[in-house]
Amino acid sequence: MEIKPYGDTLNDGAVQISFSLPLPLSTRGKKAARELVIKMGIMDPRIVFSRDLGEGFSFYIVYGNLIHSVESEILGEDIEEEVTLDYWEINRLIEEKIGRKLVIVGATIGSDAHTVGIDAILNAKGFAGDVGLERYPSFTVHNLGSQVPPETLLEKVMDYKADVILVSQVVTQKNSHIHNLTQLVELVEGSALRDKVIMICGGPYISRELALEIGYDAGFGPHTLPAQVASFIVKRIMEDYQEGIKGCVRGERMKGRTRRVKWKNW
Amino acid sequence: MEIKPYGDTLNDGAVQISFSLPLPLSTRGKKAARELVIKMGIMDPRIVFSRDLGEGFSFYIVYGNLIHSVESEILGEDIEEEVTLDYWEINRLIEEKIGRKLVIVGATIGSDAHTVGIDAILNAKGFAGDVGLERYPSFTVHNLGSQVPPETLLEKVMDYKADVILVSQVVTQKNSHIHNLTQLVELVEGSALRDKVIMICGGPYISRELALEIGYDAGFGPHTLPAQVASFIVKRIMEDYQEGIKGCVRGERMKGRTRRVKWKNW
Amino acid sequence: MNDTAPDDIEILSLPISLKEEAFSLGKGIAEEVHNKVKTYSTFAIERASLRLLGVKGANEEGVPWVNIFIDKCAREGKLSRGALFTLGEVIISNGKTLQEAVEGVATGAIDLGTIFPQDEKKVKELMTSLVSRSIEDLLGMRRKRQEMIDSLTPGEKPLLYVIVASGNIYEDVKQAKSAAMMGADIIAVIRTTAQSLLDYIPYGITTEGFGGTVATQENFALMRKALDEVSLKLGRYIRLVNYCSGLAMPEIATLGALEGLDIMVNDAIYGILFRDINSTRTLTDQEFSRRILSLAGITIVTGEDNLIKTVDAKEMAHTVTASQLINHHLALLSGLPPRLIGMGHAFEMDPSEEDSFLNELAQAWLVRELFPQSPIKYMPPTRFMTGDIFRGMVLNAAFNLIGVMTKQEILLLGMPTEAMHTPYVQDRFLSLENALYFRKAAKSLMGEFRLREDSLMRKRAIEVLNNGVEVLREIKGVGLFEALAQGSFAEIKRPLKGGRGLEGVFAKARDYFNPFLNILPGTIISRGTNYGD
Amino acid sequence: MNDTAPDDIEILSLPISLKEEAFSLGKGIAEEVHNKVKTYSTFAIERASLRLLGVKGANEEGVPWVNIFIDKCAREGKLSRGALFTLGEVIISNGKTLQEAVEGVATGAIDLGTIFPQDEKKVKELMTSLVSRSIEDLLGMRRKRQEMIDSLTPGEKPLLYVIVASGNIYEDVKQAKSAAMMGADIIAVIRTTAQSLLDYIPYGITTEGFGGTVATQENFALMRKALDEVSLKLGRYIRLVNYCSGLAMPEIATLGALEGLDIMVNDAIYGILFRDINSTRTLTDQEFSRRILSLAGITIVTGEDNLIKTVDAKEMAHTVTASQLINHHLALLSGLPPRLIGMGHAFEMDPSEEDSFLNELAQAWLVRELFPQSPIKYMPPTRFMTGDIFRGMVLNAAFNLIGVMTKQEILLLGMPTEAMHTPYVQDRFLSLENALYFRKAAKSLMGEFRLREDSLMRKRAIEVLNNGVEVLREIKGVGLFEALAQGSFAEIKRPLKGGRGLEGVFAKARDYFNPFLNILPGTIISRGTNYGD
Ligand code: B12
Ligand code: B12
Ligand SMILES: Cc1ncc(COP(=O)(O)O)c(C=O)c1O
Ligand SMILES: Cc1ncc(COP(=O)(O)O)c(C=O)c1O
Repeated sequence: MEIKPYGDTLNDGAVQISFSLPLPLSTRGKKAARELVIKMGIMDPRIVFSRDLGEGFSFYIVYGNLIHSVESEILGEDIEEEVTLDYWEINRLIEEKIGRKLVIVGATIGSDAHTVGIDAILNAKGFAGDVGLERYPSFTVHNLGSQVPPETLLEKVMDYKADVILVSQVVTQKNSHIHNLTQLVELVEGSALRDKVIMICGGPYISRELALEIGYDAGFGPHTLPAQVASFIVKRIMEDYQEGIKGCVRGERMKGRTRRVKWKNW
Repeated sequence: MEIKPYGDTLNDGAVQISFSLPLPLSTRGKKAARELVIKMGIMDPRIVFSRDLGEGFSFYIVYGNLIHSVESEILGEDIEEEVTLDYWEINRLIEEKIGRKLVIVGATIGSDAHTVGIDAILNAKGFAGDVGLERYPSFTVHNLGSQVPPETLLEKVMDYKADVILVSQVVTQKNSHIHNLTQLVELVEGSALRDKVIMICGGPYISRELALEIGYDAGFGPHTLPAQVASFIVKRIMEDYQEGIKGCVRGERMKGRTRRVKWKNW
Repeated sequence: MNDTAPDDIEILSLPISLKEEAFSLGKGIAEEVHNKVKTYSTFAIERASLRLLGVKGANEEGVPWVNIFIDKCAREGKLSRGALFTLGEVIISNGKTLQEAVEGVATGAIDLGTIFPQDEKKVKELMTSLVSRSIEDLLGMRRKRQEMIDSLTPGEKPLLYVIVASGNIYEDVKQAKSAAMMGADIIAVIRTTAQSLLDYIPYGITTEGFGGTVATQENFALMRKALDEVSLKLGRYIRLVNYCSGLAMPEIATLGALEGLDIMVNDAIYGILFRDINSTRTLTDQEFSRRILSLAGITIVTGEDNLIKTVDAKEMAHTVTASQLINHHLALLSGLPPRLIGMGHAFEMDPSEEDSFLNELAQAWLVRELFPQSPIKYMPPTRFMTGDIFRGMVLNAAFNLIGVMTKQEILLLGMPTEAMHTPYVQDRFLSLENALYFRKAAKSLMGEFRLREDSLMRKRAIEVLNNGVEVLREIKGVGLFEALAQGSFAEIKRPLKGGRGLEGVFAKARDYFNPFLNILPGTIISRGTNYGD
Repeated sequence: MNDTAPDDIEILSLPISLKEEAFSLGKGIAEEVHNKVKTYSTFAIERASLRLLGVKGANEEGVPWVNIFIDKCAREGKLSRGALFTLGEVIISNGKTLQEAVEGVATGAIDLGTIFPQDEKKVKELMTSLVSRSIEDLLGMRRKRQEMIDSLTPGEKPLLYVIVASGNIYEDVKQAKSAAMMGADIIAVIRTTAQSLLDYIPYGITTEGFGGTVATQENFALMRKALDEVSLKLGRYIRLVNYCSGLAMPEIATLGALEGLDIMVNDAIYGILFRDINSTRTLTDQEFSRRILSLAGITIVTGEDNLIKTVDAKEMAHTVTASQLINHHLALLSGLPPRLIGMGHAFEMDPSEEDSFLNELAQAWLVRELFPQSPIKYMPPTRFMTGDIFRGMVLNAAFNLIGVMTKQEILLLGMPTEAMHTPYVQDRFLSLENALYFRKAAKSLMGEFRLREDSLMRKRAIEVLNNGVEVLREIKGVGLFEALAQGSFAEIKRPLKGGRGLEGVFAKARDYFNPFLNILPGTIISRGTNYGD
C-alpha cells in the first residue's frame, strides 16, 4: 500500500511548506518559490501567503499536493517501546544481582550550560512526577553540573570508579554536541575505560540512533523519564554480567558494550 | 547563481513542512514521515513535533535543509506591475476616446453565494478606500448578485448590450470555479458574442494565468482594487479600438482579444 | 444545552430602560411576524408532517416520496385542507399503512383524483392518533438520549465546536471521531454548497459534496452512531450539529429530531438574505421547524454572524443585536425555552484597527448579558483570515480568550486555514489545542474584573445597543417583511414577493387540518407547552 | 529609556506596609553588598578603565593590549595602587601617548620593572585630566546620540525586542535591518555561547559563533552603524542591546558606552548562578559597570528570567521578586536612575496548569506596580515551547496580550521555533506580527479594568510578594554572599570562595588611585551625580 499525506481525503497528499528566500518579494521571488516547491514534488503549489521581509528577503507559505508516496511495506514492523522497569523492581534487581550500589557520574560537558535536562534525570525531584536517580537507594549519584570539560569528567569517573556516565548536550549549533560527545568517548577509550563504564548521552536533539553511531551505549531524547534511564542501566548491566560469564561477543551494534564484560573489575 | 531557502545563513536551505498521515503515531508513522520528507529533498529531516490525532491519523512538523535550488537565470526579469490609471484619468479617457458610457454586467455564478468580493469591485463604496465601479460616471453597472446561472448571465449581457462581463468565483471545491467559468465562456462563444465583450473573472483563488488559460481576458486575485479593474478595462478597450482600425492580429496569448475588434458594433 | 447559563457575569451595567425597550421592540416585531405566518402553511411543512409520522424513502431517481405526494396533493387541490387530511382519506379508503399510502399515491398506484371523501371525524381521529403516537415516539427518543447524556460528563464550558466538511460522510466520520478524541465537544457536519436551495431532502448515504456533505437522514444516522460510540469511549457526550435552514427547513428539523441531533443552525433570515429565499416562505417554515426542535429538545443557534461577514462588523454590530432580539422572540413564540435558543454572533472586526480587541470584547459581553439564560454561539474570525496560518493562530487565540473570558457557551473554533479550504485533519487539532489552552489557563478570568467608570468597552456596548434599538424602532414601524425589502440587514434588499419558494406557500383553508399544530410546543396554541423543561 | 513609566496602572492595591518592608529589605541587602565590593577592584575594572581612556587593540594572537598590560602590572605588584597610576608613571617617564604606553608595556618594549617612581601629584594630575577628557567625550557622544533619538519618533510602547544570533555579524546586520523594517524597536545581538567565561574582549569583526555572535567592539560598531541607517530610513529610533555580564563585564560596559548601545542585559547573579563566576568578582565588576552605564545613559535590564527557566516558575515566582528588589537597589547605589533600571522577568509557568494565565497576569502586574518608574523587560515563554510552532504562536499571543495589558515597556518577543534553534528570518516576522496585532488591537485595554474584591490575581500577587519578603528577610540575616552559598536562588549553591575569576579580585590599597571612581555617577562618592537626568 502506498502511503501519502492526508488533508481531508485519503491520498490527497496535502502538505504545508514555509520558507524564506534571499530575494525581495517580486514575480522572480514567487517564481523561485514555486519552482523550488515543484522540485520538492508538489503538483499544484498554491502560494497562499507571501511577504517581503526587507533587506532582500521574502517569506512564503505554500500548500499543495505531494506526488511522492512511501510503500507501507518498507516501514517494517512497529518497534515496541522497551518495557520500563519500575523503581522497586530496579532497586530489587541491583540489590539481588549486583549486591552493591552503582556509581553514576553526570554532567553537561563543553561550554553548554543547560542543566535542567540532566537535573531532571538525576535530581531527587525527578521529572514529570517520576523520581530522579538520586532517590534510588541503589545508585550513588555525582552530578558535576554544567560546563564540565571532558577531561575533568574523565578524572571524576576515575576518582569515583563510576559504573555509568550520563552526559547531557543541549546546544547543537555547529554540531558542537557531536564534537563534545565524540571527544569524551575518545578520551574514555584512550584511557582504556570504555569497557568498564556504560556511557549514556541525552538532550533534546539526541536520538538513540545518533548515540549508538558515535559510540555510546544509549541516547535519550526529549521527554525522557528517569525511570527509563535507570531501567536501561539495570538491564544493560545484567546482560553484561551474563555475557561476562559466557564471554561471548555480539554483533556490530553492540561494539562498545561487548568490551565491557569486565565491568565488575573496577 | 543558485537560489536556496534562507533560514539564518545564506544557502542553508532551511524549510518547514507539516502534514498528516493516515497512520497512527508510531515508529512506522515517523519513518513514513521521514521517508516522504527525504523524497522531497530534505537532507537531514528533524521531526520537531508529532502527534497522534486519533482514528489512525498522525501529524508531523518537520524542519530540514533542502538540497534543491533554482538557477536565478531561469527566473527571468521582474514583471513590472501594470500602471493603474486613476479614477479621473479613466473617466476622461472613456469620455474623450469612446464618447459613451461602458456597460458592465457583474455576477457570482453557479451555486456560489459569495458576493463580498464582487461587491467590493462594483459597489460604489469600493474596497480598501478605493471607490467601486458604480461610482465612475463613465460606467453603467448591473450587479446581478450571486447564484446566477451562466445562462441567465448571458441573457442579461444581451439585454443590456454589455461591454464587459465581470464574474466572481470563490468556492473552488472539486474545481467548481473552473467548471462554471468555462461553461460561461462556452456559452458566450456559442452565441458569437465573445468578440463583443471583455470577459474578466476574479476571486481569491483566481490568477491572471488561470484566467487567460480558460479563455478570459483577465483574471484578478486577492486584494484587487476596483481601479485596477477599471484601468484594465479602459486600456484594453483603447487597444482594441486601435486594433480595430488597424485590423491587425496579435500573438497567441491575445487569442480572446483579437477576435473582439468589432466591439463597437453592438 | 443542558444547564442554565451563568447570570453572575454582569459587568457592563447596561441601562435597564434601554434593555427593556430593546426587548419590547423585539417582542413586538416577532409577534407581528408570528401572527402573519401562522395563517400559512408550506409544501415543506406538509412534507415535514409526513416525515414526522415516519414516512421515508425516495423513488429510483432519488425523488422523495413525500415530495411527489405533496406535489400531487397540490395539483389535485387537496393541500389547503392539509396533507394529513388527504393522507387520512387515502389510508381509510385503501386500507393501507401510512408508508404504503404515500408511496401508492406517489407511484400512481393510487390516484388521488379518484379517492372518495371519507368521514371527517374518522379521518381526524385516525390522523390525530397517528400524530400522538409519533409524538410519543419522539419524546421517547428524547428521553433515551437524555439518559445517555446524563450518564456521561457534559464537557466543560465553553463547549468546543468544530466542523467536518469533506463531502464524503465516511471521511467525515473518521475526522469527527478524531476531533472528539482531541477534545472537541460538538461536531457540525457542514452541508454541501447550496443545499438550502433544494426543495427536498436528498436520499441516502453520500460520498460527494462541495465544501460540505449532503444532509440526508442516512448521513445523520451514520454520524450519530459514530459519535455515540466515541462518546461512550470517552465518557464525554459529543453533540452533533447540522443546518436547519433553506427550502426544506421543516423537514431537516424533523430529521434532526428523528436522528438525535443536539444542535441545529436555524435562521430564516440567513436564507432570505444569502440564499434569496422568499421571506414569507422561510419564516413560515421556521415557525413550524422551531416547534419541532422544541419538542425534540434540540438547541437552535442563530446565524447573525453572516451579517457581519458581509458588511463591516464594527460599523454594523448593532444590526447583529437587533436581529438577535427579533430572532430570540420568534423562537420564544415557537415554544423554545431560552436555554434552547442559542444566539449566534462572531469575531469579525478588522483586526488591524486600533482597539479592535476591546470592541470585540465589548460585543461579546453585550450578547452575553442580553441573553443570560441562553447559550451563546461565538463564531471565530473568518473574513480577515489570510493565507498566513501563523497569524491565523494568533487571531484565533484572541477569539478564544474572549470566548472564555465572557463565558460564551459554545465556541466555534477558527481554523488556521480558514482562507483556503475546509479543515484538514490537523487543522482541527491545532485549533483545539489553542482553545483548550485558554479554556484551562484562563478558567477563572471572567470572575476577576469590574470595568472602570470611564470604560471604553462599556461605552461601546451601550452605543451598539442604542443603535440596535434605533434599528428595531424602524423595523417595528414598517414590519419585518418590509424592512427586509428595504435592506435593513447586510444592505441586501429582499422584496416580499421575490425570492425562491414563494410558490410553495399557501394560505391555510378554514378547515385546514394538521394535529401537529395542536400538539407541538408553541405559545399560541393552547395545548402547546414546553415538554421536558 | 526615554520617558517615565506609567503610574496610573495601580490595580493590585498591594498592602503598603508589605511594599515598604520589601523595599527596605532590598535596600539593606544591597547596601551591605555595596559596602563590601567598593573595597575591591578587579583586573576587569582596571582594563575597563584603560578602555574608557580610549585604549584599543590586540596583539597578533588577538590578546588585547589591556589584558597584557594589566597582567604585567599584577605580576610586578603594580596593580593594588590602580593601573591608571602605573600608566601615568609610564607615560611621564617615557613621554609616550596613552596607547603607545600601553602597547609598549604589553610588547615588552617598556619594562614596568624598570620604571622610576614619578611625582605622585604630577601623575595624578595627568591621569585626572585624561579621565576628565574621556568623560567629556563620552558625555558628548551621549548628547549626540540623544539628539538623534530626539529627532526620530521613539516607537510605541511596549517596545518590541527581537534577537539576532546567526554567529556571523554580516548576517546579523541584514537580519536586524529586516526586523526593524518589519516593526522591531530593539535589536539584541546574542553573544556566542559562554562568552561570559572569557576574561577579555575578543578583537575584530567576526563571522563565527555558536548560538550567537561574538561581542567585540568592532561588531558593536558595525551593528550600530547599520541600525542608525535603518533608524533614519524609518524615522523611528532602533535600539541596540548586548550582554554586559561575565568576566569582562566592566569592559563590555565600556564598549557599550563607546559604541552607542542603548540597553545592556546586566546581571551579576546570572553569572554567579549559571556561569559559576565568583560572586565577589562579578558583583564588584557590576558596581563599576553600572556606573559607566549610568554615565552613558544606557538602560540596564536584569536577568531574573533565568531563575524561573531553571526552577518552577509558579512555585518560585517570589524569588524573582526578591532578586529584583536587591538588583534594583544595587543599581540605584551605582548611580542608575530608576528609569534606566529595567527589571527583567518572564512568562514561564507551566501553560498546562489551570489558571496559569491568571498567575502570569498577576505576576506581570506585580512587577509593574513594584517598579512604577522603571521599564519592565518581559521575556516570553521558552521552557514550555515545543516543536509545535503553531501552539508556540498561541503561547506567544497570550504573552503579548499580558505584556500590552500590564504596560510592560519592553517585550522580548518569543519565537515559534524557540525549542529548536535561534531565530530564522521569518520567525522574527511571525513574532512581530503577533505582537503588533496586540499592541494596536488591545491598546487601551489596560485602562479598562479594576479587580473584584475577591480577585484571585490580587491574592496571588500578594502571596508572591509575601514570600519574596520572607526570602529577603532570610537573605538579610546572612547577607547576599552567604545566601548565594546556601542556594537561595534557583537551588544553585555558589560558595564565597568558589567560582571563576576570584584570582582577578584584589583589595584596593590605601593609596589606590582611579579618578573614574570620583567622577562616574554613583551614590557613595560625593562627586558622583546622575548626568543628564
Ligand atoms: C532554559 C534554557 C536556558 C537557560 C538554562 C538554565 C539551566 N539552568 O539549564 C539559560 C537562560 C541559562 C539558557 C542560556 C542559553 N541558551 Co538556552 N534554552 C533554554 C530552553 C528555554 C529550555 C531548555 C530546558 O530547560 N528544557 C527542559 C528540559 C527538561 O528538557 P531537555 O533539556 O530536553 O531535557 C530532557 C531530555 O532531553 C533528556 N535529557 C537531557 N539531558 C539528558 C542527559 C541524559 C544523560 C539523559 C539520559 C537524558 C537527558 O531528559 C530531560 C527530561 O526529559 C531552550 C528552549 C527550549 N524550549 O527547549 C533554550 C535553548 C536550548 N538555548 C539555546 C541557546 C542558544 C542558549 C544560549 C547559548 C544563548 C546565548 N548565546 O546566550 C545561552 C547560553 C547557555 C549555554 N552556553 O549553554 C538554544 C539552543 C539552540 C541549539 N539547538 O543549539 C535553545 C534551543 C533556544 C533557542 N531557540 O535558541 N538557556
Ligand atoms: C464571508 C464568507 C462567507 C459568507 C458570504 C457572505 C457574502 N455575502 O458573500 C457566508 C457566511 C454566507 C459564506 C458561506 C459559505 N462559504 Co464562505 N467564506 C467567507 C469568507 C470568510 C470570506 C470571503 C470574503 O468575503 N472575503 C473578502 C473579499 C473582499 O475577498 P475576495 O472574495 O477574495 O474578493 C477580492 C478579490 O478576490 C477580488 N475579486 C473577487 N471576486 C471578483 C470578481 C471580479 C470580476 C474581480 C475583478 C475581482 C474579484 O476582488 C475582491 C476585493 O479585492 C471565506 C474565508 C476567507 N477568509 O477568505 C469563506 C470561504 C470562501 N467560504 C467557503 C465555503 C466552503 C462556504 C460554504 C460553501 C460553506 C457551506 N458548505 O455552507 C457556504 C455557502 C456559500 C456558497 N454556496 O457559496 C470556503 C471556500 C473553500 C473553497 N476554496 O472552495 C472558504 C474559503 C472558507 C473555508 N475555509 O472553508 N461564506
Ligand atoms: C444560518 C445558516 N444556515 C445554513 C447555512 C448553510 O449554507 P447553505 O445555504 O449552503 O446550506 C449557513 C452557513 O453559513 C448558515 O449560517
Ligand atoms: C543576564 C544575562 N547575561 C548574559 C547572558 C548571555 O549568556 P553567556 O553567558 O553565554 O554570554 C544571558 C543569557 O541568557 C543573560 O540572561
